[in-house]
Amino acid sequence: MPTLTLHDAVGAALAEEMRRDGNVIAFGEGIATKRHELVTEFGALRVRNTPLAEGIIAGTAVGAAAGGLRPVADLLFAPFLCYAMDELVNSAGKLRYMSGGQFSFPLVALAMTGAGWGVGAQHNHNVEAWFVHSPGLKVVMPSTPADAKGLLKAAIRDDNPVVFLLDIGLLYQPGAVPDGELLIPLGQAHTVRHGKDVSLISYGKTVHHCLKAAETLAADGIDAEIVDLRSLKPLDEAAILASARKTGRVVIVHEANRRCGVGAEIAALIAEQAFNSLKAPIRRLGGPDAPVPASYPLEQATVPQADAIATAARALCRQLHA
Amino acid sequence: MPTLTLHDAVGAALAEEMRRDGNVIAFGEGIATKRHELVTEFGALRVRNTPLAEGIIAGTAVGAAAGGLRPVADLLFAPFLCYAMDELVNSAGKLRYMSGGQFSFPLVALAMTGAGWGVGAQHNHNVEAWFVHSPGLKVVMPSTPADAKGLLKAAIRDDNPVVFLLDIGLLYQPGAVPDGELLIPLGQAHTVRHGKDVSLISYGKTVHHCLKAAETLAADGIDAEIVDLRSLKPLDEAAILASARKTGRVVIVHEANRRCGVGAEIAALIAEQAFNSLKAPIRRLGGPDAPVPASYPLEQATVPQADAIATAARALCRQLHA
Amino acid sequence: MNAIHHETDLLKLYEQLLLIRAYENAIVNGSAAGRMPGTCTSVGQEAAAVGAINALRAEDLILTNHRSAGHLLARGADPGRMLAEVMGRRDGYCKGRSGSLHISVKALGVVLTTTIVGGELSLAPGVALAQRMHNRPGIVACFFGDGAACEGSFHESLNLAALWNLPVLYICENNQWQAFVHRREAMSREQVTDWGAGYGIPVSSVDGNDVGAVLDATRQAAAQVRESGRPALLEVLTYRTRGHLEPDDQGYVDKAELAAWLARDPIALCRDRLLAKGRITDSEAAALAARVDARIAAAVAFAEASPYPSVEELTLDVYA
Amino acid sequence: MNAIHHETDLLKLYEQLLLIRAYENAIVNGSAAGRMPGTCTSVGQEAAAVGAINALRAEDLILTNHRSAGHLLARGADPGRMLAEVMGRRDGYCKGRSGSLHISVKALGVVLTTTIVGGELSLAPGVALAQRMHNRPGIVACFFGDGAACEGSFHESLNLAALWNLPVLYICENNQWQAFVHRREAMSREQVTDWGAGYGIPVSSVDGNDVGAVLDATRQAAAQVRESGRPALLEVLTYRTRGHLEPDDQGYVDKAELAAWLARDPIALCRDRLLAKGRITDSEAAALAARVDARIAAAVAFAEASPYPSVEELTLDVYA
Ligand SMILES: Cc1ncc(C[n+]2csc(CCOP(=O)(O)OP(=O)(O)O)c2C)c(N)n1
Ligand SMILES: Cc1ncc(C[n+]2csc(CCOP(=O)(O)OP(=O)(O)O)c2C)c(N)n1
Ligand SMILES: [Mg+2]
Ligand SMILES: [Mg+2]
Repeated sequence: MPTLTLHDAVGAALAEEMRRDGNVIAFGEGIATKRHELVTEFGALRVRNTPLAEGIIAGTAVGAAAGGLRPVADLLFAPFLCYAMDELVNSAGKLRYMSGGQFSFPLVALAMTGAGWGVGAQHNHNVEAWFVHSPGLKVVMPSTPADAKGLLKAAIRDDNPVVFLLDIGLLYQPGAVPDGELLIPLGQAHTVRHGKDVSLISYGKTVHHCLKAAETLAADGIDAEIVDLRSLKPLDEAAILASARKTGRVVIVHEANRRCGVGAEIAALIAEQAFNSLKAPIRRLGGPDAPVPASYPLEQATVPQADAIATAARALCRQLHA
Repeated sequence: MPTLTLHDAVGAALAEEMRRDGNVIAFGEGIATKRHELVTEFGALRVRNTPLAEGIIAGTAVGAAAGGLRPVADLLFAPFLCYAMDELVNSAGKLRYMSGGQFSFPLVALAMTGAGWGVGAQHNHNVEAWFVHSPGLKVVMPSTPADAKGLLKAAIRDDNPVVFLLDIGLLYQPGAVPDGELLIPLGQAHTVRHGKDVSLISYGKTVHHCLKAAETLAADGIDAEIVDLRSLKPLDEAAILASARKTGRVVIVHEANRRCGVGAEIAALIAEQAFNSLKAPIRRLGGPDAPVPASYPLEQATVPQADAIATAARALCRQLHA
Repeated sequence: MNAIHHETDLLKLYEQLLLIRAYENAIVNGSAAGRMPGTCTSVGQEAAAVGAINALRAEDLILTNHRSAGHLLARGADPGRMLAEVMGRRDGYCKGRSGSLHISVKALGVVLTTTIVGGELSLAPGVALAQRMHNRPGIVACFFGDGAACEGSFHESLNLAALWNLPVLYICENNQWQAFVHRREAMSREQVTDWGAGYGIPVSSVDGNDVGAVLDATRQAAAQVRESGRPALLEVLTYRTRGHLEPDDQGYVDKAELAAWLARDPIALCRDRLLAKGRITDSEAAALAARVDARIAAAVAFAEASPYPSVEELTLDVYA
Repeated sequence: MNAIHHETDLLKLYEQLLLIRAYENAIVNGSAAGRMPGTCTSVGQEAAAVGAINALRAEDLILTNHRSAGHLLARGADPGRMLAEVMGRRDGYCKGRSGSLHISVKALGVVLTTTIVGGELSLAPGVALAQRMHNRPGIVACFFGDGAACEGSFHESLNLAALWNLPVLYICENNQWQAFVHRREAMSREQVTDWGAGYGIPVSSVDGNDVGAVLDATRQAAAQVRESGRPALLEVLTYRTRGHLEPDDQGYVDKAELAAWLARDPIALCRDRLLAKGRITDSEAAALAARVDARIAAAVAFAEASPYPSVEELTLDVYA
């Protein structure tokens, strides 16, 4: 299997889908510069740099999607989505429903998110929960290059607006990506490790921290299951509940602020629908309720690391034996 | 005690605080027209209409707050906050922390939210959870005119940016408001009914639906406790946990989309910190994952009503006896 | 009043003006009686809508906003289905989900109506981009208010459309009001064309109460867009003679200003011209008004007979 | 090169130009060596910063953005504390929380620096409003790029400042680039003044590589703002001669364009003038450069010796 970075897997997905469907176009602040090979192959009309104006970039994607194109709009960093909230939330998410189903909005809004670059809270703010909370949108956040490729191709083909988040800490990490057509349906979680004692539910870079934690836990005789959500909306409730029911102990892990994060939703789902299977409190590990500082050691400290995950899981398993 | 509508209670709070402190100013799209009495008393420089541009309204509040004023910016309807996300989230919420504490942002962003007016999802979208998820902001949503007055006065005096949401369904309902200075600290929930069997945790108009449900439940011999959160951030965790531990059965009720709503946060808190006291699954009643339709009966159907609340509470109490 | 080109019959335009006024009055009365929700009426602005819409072709696409009744009716929308939508009924153009503020009728080319003021400006370039990339002939007419022109999306939209050579005809209906704020309290300049001139595109303005003038000015601006493939901006100067949203006592409105505009009521101006030219007699005018009123009465009856959607529809069409 | 007013010593400006260049080079080298994060350097734009900042008064307030080293150093910020901030260390001006992109120094009047491009434009009117309502004398200088001018906040900000008569001096540093996008790919017009002219405020532009010209133009624009209490826009035309953010191979940059601007390096232009006027000799220039380099070397040492903040600081200062 060839090895690609997540960044290159995104490029491969874009190229394949643009080749397949002439309606797929891509634009954003610098995409034609940074992915110049797409301009070479598909021309300067289908791959374009834009003015520095996220609102009109997103709005143009919305309008173009309603007109029959399949735009991929690169909005750079997640905090800049603040300038595109109206277009994504009020237009892309609502105008299909509000028009009685007259329009659809097959578009992808790409943005980078998360720690790893040390540039502070105006570039690093994990806001995926905002979009999960907003109707009419889908939200995806892959943890590997292969998933990024397969999910992006599915997102481009999806007839709904998809907010597609790239964890910047994973962007240049290489990973195996199968040759040939790779499509991963939105809404399917991936159980990356099967286990019976505790469920670690996560997405993005903290999936890798869970994997590391699982190794430590295994050494302690604790058998962790790891569910990588991949899609945050639609959320694979069945996979989440099945794992929670199986192990009875749940640690939810993500980098975003705990308060009203995606982890809150998952905990609430489990507390409502798998309550009778629970053997211990549901633990959430997430970022603090603070802007992310630029200072490298502080930035790292905002991300739940393997040690903290293992400690939390161990505590739940002790609680069982008590 | 005099009787005021929530709208007038807000006016009274504004007038009192403007009288007390010359730094308090108010501006927005039409505030000088709709609250002309404030212009008459405080002059056209302290109470101003603005251009139709939420970004610069919010940004001007942020800049003015850093400069020593205490602006109250009226942003009309919650969905329009989409145009002010950068200013509220990236500037007001982050620049204090990111500057090492050099600045503070004593401002209030007012917006109306919720069902009752039948004008559809671009005017009715309950996005309070977005701001709870965002660091550096406080979030308030009163359920009575008295709370509105006392909380708004406290919000104006607070040195932090406060997103202050007015439930449009309550805006013109009269309520008793005590004479004289009324200050309600942010971050204190109000237990509006004490009970021992089940906790109904809510805010905004659904607090009233909970009160109605409690009457029905009382007739069935079920003694409900009702916690009105009032502040969503800071969240009165102690009050939430105390009630959950006391009754062991929790129904969380709000009008916003369930997915990643404030109810998810509360459920997660309880599932983590009051797990051992729980006698039944935690139930969440909230809006559907759909834009809010204009059609009146459909709009009403998005809001958890007393019947549904009573049914949910009854089911939890049955579960106990089973 | 300017010359009406022979292929368009002023009488036809007059009937549209009357239809819009009658439609709006039905809502004014219905909402006062508590039988309908209030709306943002276009009373006083009928000529702006009728003149502009009649200058467009069937293949052109239209984006509009909360004050859209004139655009829709002039484009041929059924007032019954519009009223059903206003009342949140199943037979509304949007199944009752839109209400009055965001009525789209894709079949008539009225797309992506939004009540986020400034939202139409964000969406228009993308709609035009799709037209161009699909080699479809229609241009995109984007109606927006003087208020919308104060949003940042105005700047972003005009810059992008000019930069990418997109066929967008920006039609600003400057009715002097932005809800409860007068244009003077909101704009650093008198007219939106003062800003528009900075984008290197053709800009023009026209007396919006003269239906013929609006028709001509829009034809000219649309022709520029069609020929150049580039955007143009037309500002239509008019006045919102009723309030922002029914009911509205207009207590905040300068009486002299209102009176001056009422004296130039676009419907009266058009009728006077028809009478002066001998194109219509007083009794024909009365008969026409009666026909229009009957049509609106039937529309009200249709809408009132339409059922509310069922609660099961609450979560339909959220996702494609 | 324009006349330098007697009260300002060109030599002092020259030293500031050298200081900024040496500071930026320290970061270029430090980041290439992996000892520091990369930053958005202002190499090539030093005269724009030095000329503009030196035209301001101590009481004036400054808003700037991600490319702020020149503004800060010209205003008198300590390069050691700036570098400590870049490196995320405790002695940074923002306790290491900002990093390079949002360094504010309230004590020097450099307030609300933001790396949200366009954010500075949103915040400036409010800062000016507070100045005015508190009857404080300083004007507000808002530095922003040609990229920021494409955001809707440009329009909203200029309109509000003009409408409310706020003392904001908008200083657009048009360096021809918006990260990896050339100005030509982003702007429908050649200059930001083409847009600015629509707001009914004084607009002007100046050769940004001529420090004396920038000083004069800024003085003139600032005087207009001071006297009128109203905003003005000054566009400073310059070029970003290194990449957007270190490291950047500039493979996407037109070589001829870059060469043309490098030939007009602002520091060389200033030195040539000093030499021509006999204000400095070659050896004095060398000694000055050495002094500046030593100062920066000391600053690097200071920053490198500063500890990282402790993890307990993660949640301090979130709320007031
Ligand atoms: C973003 C946004 N802000 C505010 C409003 C509330 N609002 C609805 S219509 C309106 C006035 C719009 O003025 P203008 O664009 O001139 O259109 P007009 O109503 O005059 O036709 C306002 C403020 C809104 N719907 N959207
Ligand atoms: C809202 C927003 N969009 C995009 C970016 C990413 N970004 C940082 S600097 C920059 C270029 C800014 O161009 P300009 O305003 O001309 O300033 P310059 O960098 O040329 O000094 C971009 C796109 C950002 N920080 N904020
Ligand atoms: Mg208007
Ligand atoms: Mg630039």
